[in-house]
Amino acid sequence: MNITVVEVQAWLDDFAKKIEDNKDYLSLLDTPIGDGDHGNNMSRGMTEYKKSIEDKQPNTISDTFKILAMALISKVGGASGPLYGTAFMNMTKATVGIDVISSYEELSKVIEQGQIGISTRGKADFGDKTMLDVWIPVVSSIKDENFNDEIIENAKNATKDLVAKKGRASYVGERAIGHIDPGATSSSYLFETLLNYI
Amino acid sequence: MNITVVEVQAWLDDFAKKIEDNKDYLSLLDTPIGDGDHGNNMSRGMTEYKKSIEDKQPNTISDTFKILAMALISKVGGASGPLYGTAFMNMTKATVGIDVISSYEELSKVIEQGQIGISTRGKADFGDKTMLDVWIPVVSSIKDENFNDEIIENAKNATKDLVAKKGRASYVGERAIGHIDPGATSSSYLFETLLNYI
Amino acid sequence: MKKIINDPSNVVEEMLSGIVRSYGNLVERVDDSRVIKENKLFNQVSLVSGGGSGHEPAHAGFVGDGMLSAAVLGDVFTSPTPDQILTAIQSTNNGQGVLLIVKNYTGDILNFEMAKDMAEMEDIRAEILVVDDDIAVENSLYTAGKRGVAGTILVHKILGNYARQGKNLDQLLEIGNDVVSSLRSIGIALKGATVPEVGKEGFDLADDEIEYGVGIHGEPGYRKEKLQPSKVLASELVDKILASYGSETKEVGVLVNGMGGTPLMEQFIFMNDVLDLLDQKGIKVIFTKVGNFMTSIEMQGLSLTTIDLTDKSEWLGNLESQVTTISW
Amino acid sequence: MKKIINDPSNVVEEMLSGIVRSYGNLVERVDDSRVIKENKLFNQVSLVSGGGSGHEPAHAGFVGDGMLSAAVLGDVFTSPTPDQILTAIQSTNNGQGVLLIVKNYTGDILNFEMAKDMAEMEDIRAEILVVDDDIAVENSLYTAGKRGVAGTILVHKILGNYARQGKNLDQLLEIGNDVVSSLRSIGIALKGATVPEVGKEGFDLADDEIEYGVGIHGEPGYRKEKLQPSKVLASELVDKILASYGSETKEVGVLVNGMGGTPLMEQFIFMNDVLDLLDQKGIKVIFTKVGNFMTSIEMQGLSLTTIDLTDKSEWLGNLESQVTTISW
Ligand SMILES: Nc1ncnc2c1ncn2[C@@H]1O[C@H](COP(=O)(O)OP(=O)(O)O)[C@@H](O)[C@H]1O
Ligand SMILES: Nc1ncnc2c1ncn2[C@@H]1O[C@H](COP(=O)(O)OP(=O)(O)O)[C@@H](O)[C@H]1O
Ligand SMILES: [Mg+2]
Ligand SMILES: [Mg+2]
Ligand SMILES: [Mg+2]
Ligand SMILES: [Mg+2]
Repeated sequence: MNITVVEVQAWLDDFAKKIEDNKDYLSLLDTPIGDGDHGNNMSRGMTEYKKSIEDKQPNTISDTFKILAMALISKVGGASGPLYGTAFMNMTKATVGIDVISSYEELSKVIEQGQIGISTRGKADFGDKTMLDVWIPVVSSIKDENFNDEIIENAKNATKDLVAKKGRASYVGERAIGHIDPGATSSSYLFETLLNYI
Repeated sequence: MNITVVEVQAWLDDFAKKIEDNKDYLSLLDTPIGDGDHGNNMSRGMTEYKKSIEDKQPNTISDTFKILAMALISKVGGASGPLYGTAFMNMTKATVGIDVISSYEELSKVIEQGQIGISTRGKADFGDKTMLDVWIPVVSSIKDENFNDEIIENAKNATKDLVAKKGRASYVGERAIGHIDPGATSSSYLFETLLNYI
Repeated sequence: MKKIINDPSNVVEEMLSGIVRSYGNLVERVDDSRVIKENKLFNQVSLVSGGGSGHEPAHAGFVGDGMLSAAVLGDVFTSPTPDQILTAIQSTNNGQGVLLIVKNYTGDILNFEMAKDMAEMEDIRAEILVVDDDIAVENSLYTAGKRGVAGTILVHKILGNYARQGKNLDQLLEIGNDVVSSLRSIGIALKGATVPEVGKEGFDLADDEIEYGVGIHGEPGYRKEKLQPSKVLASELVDKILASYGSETKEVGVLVNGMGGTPLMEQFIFMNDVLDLLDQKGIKVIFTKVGNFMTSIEMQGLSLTTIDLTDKSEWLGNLESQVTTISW
Repeated sequence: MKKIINDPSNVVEEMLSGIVRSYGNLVERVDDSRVIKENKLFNQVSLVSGGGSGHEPAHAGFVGDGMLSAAVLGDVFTSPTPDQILTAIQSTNNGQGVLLIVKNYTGDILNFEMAKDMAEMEDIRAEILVVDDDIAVENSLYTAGKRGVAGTILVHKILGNYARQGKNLDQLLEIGNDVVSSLRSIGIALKGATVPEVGKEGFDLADDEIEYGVGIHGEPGYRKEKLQPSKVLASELVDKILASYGSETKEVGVLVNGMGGTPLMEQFIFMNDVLDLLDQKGIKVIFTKVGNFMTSIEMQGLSLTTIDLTDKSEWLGNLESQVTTISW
């Protein structure tokens, strides 16, 4: 593993592209159990990220994460904005002074700080049918060095059979069952694209 | 001709019945060139007349007309209310002290007063596609002693090919052509039912 | 028909009751009537307006200190009757006469004229001010004249303050006519309104169609067209209105009035476009107001009203004066 | 989608511009922001509210002396972002701290919390008051809690007057929580709203169907049913609200709030029925208000809000106090 600022920016570019390509699908997922804007929300954030990266040309991992955090915080507005924003703000702090992430252990510490940010801000637990249902297993699997596509995919799909206890989806009660969580899906894109750089 | 208060009340009962029976039709006529309420308006007025006649049991022609005038004025609200109301108010005055109308000449004077009331209040002329297009020929025909169904029917039908210059129908311009005027139609009922008592 | 009502033939009665029970601190019902009047009457010429119901908050929402003394409510889209108007006159007159502010519709004119005649028989002087601000249908020999629409509210406001300041009936009538002649309005409809007793929409528009110049009872306008961006609609209306003034208009007041079913968001976007256009033409806008004032039940659409305020700083003061009403 | 707009992605920007240009005598935009603030700031704790757009006149219509110091406008039905909220905090704070009045939606809560954290880093004290008056979705361990709806306006009004009277931030927060716990709201929808960028209605109802308990963004309610007369709807809502209070409620204030597409006529008819029901139950109604305050774009429907005013004559005074805002 040799994740430098170059890989991080390539990863986040892939993520931005994935979000853009799946914008309508994410909003569609958000329609039956939310307000149908998750794709638009994430897209607004990632578009800003791309613009800001272009402008500021950061050359550290930490500064790159900071730009992403600020873009998400200042452009999304939905629940996902402050949650992803806090995650990347924490990851900004966790990577200060780090030029290269070269082990699963190092990577897991960084991603775990992100997950802790989401947990703290959103006060949700595993199984509440949120993006955390992807972040938590991902952190474990990186720790265990068995981080792969299947883990991500399964974690995302597992949200399908759940009732939501947090966020807008909690208002639809039982009717949430049968629908994959949009935030879990966007998080699955984040980690799928990360896999390319490990 | 021997029109006493008995005949007048029988006439107005017939008129009330005719309005009730044709309420929807009158409103329908008022739909393309007006606001679709002429049947309801007239029906409200005549229902009040029936109630009021029951209550007050007037025993002169003049008092009967007065009750009708008041009913129309106080219950209709549309353009037709004050117009018919003024007509019958004038006819109230024209019949003070008269127990029986026994000639075309006497009858024409009474109806003409009604027509003058409408003309004065509404400031319309013959050919403006209003109820006056029936009242004016009716007055002439009574004067000429050739008052009959055909005259009434023709007068009403003649409104069909006109553009309206007064009332709500004037807003639709050329589009009024092809539609019989609702007020002319209700007036035709008034005079058709009168024919039975001559 | 999907409405939150009980008996369609009883909507005016129940609404009236709802109004006076909700705002009993400001207005009251004259017993056994369709008249809503101020709780406190002031020592001034009384201002009475009214018309068919379905235009709420007009006119009951504008009863109060500095605007109307009373409003008379007819059935939905039907003029009130002369006896009710007379009640409004009698219950508000305190010797200085009553000004009747009437929108130019045959039914309203005739019923108010009749009430005026009846008042005269009781030695109460009443005068009628006819408001005909809607330029969609041009005044001509061939119609009942221009219709009266949202500009009426500005008449209430300006004359209301003058009446409060002590102007007499003749003065109010004269100023009123001057105000009316400085008003211009046009409406746009996206979707018709349903009169409860009728049960279906008063007119139909296709899903992508709008109509320019529709009246507040759904009277037909002057053109149907595919829906356009707000800027284009604003431009059509502004151009038509400015053309009708002639060229000397330097300062105007602008009222954007929602028809009942159009949200404030759209009204503000439209106003923004109107202000851009007036700016470009060098016309100064010195008074603005946005909201549902003269509605057409739940019609979707709005109307634009301007008032020429060039050299009329006194009118501006009246427009800006404080009033105590439900809805100004 | 039939709306008077230009670019669907620019509606908030243009609306905001329309608001400040129309009411520049009362409010102004903080440069390069989505913040509308009072022209004059007073020497008091600042009150800031906000949320997604599409609820107009909330919240910008309630900015002014005696209510809010500023409103922050998010995209349609989307919370404003922390940086914008921070701007509102910075531009209104005058050393006595800022109270953030937030409707209970996860997005709003998280963004306002983040802004509060950011303000603290700049040594500005900000506190969050969460309004969760909508009892349609019961609070429980299994949801994000009750939603915040039209009762928020009454919170603005009561706290606005207290802030003007000089209460400090802690006092306002404490009273605020007390006010919130005395509020109850439920909505009814007849027809969904269309978010401009989405282009179709947020939810579907059959032609003869209504839904009880719908939220102000079209969140699902607790029951769909055939449309009923106003009396029946009123009875359902009043019963549910009173049951949730327990038994000691003697005096209440009542707010009937239109959702944007429902005309005032229906709102007053519904209020009339509500007042009948409360009368029958011996509950005194000492404050009433009817109109479009917290809308859901052009949704058809309304909400009923009550506030328990038993032994709260001070709150009543605050509700009745004069304010200088666009829309109260
Ligand atoms: N309390 C929470 N903790 C973690 N994730 C949450 C929480 N609330 C919501 N989410 C996530 O946010 C997603 C919704 O984001 P989005 O649609 O952008 O925001 P909004 O719900 O404000 O419209 C949900 O699918 C869920 O994964
Ligand atoms: N100025 C007028 N003079 C005579 N009759 C008129 C005039 N204006 C309207 N009418 C008559 O009134 C009728 C419409 O009455 P109605 O529908 O009850 O009133 P409204 O037009 O107020 O709804 C028209 O069909 C016409 O015959
Ligand atoms: Mg969402
Ligand atoms: Mg008619
Ligand atoms: Mg009519
Ligand atoms: Mg959202």
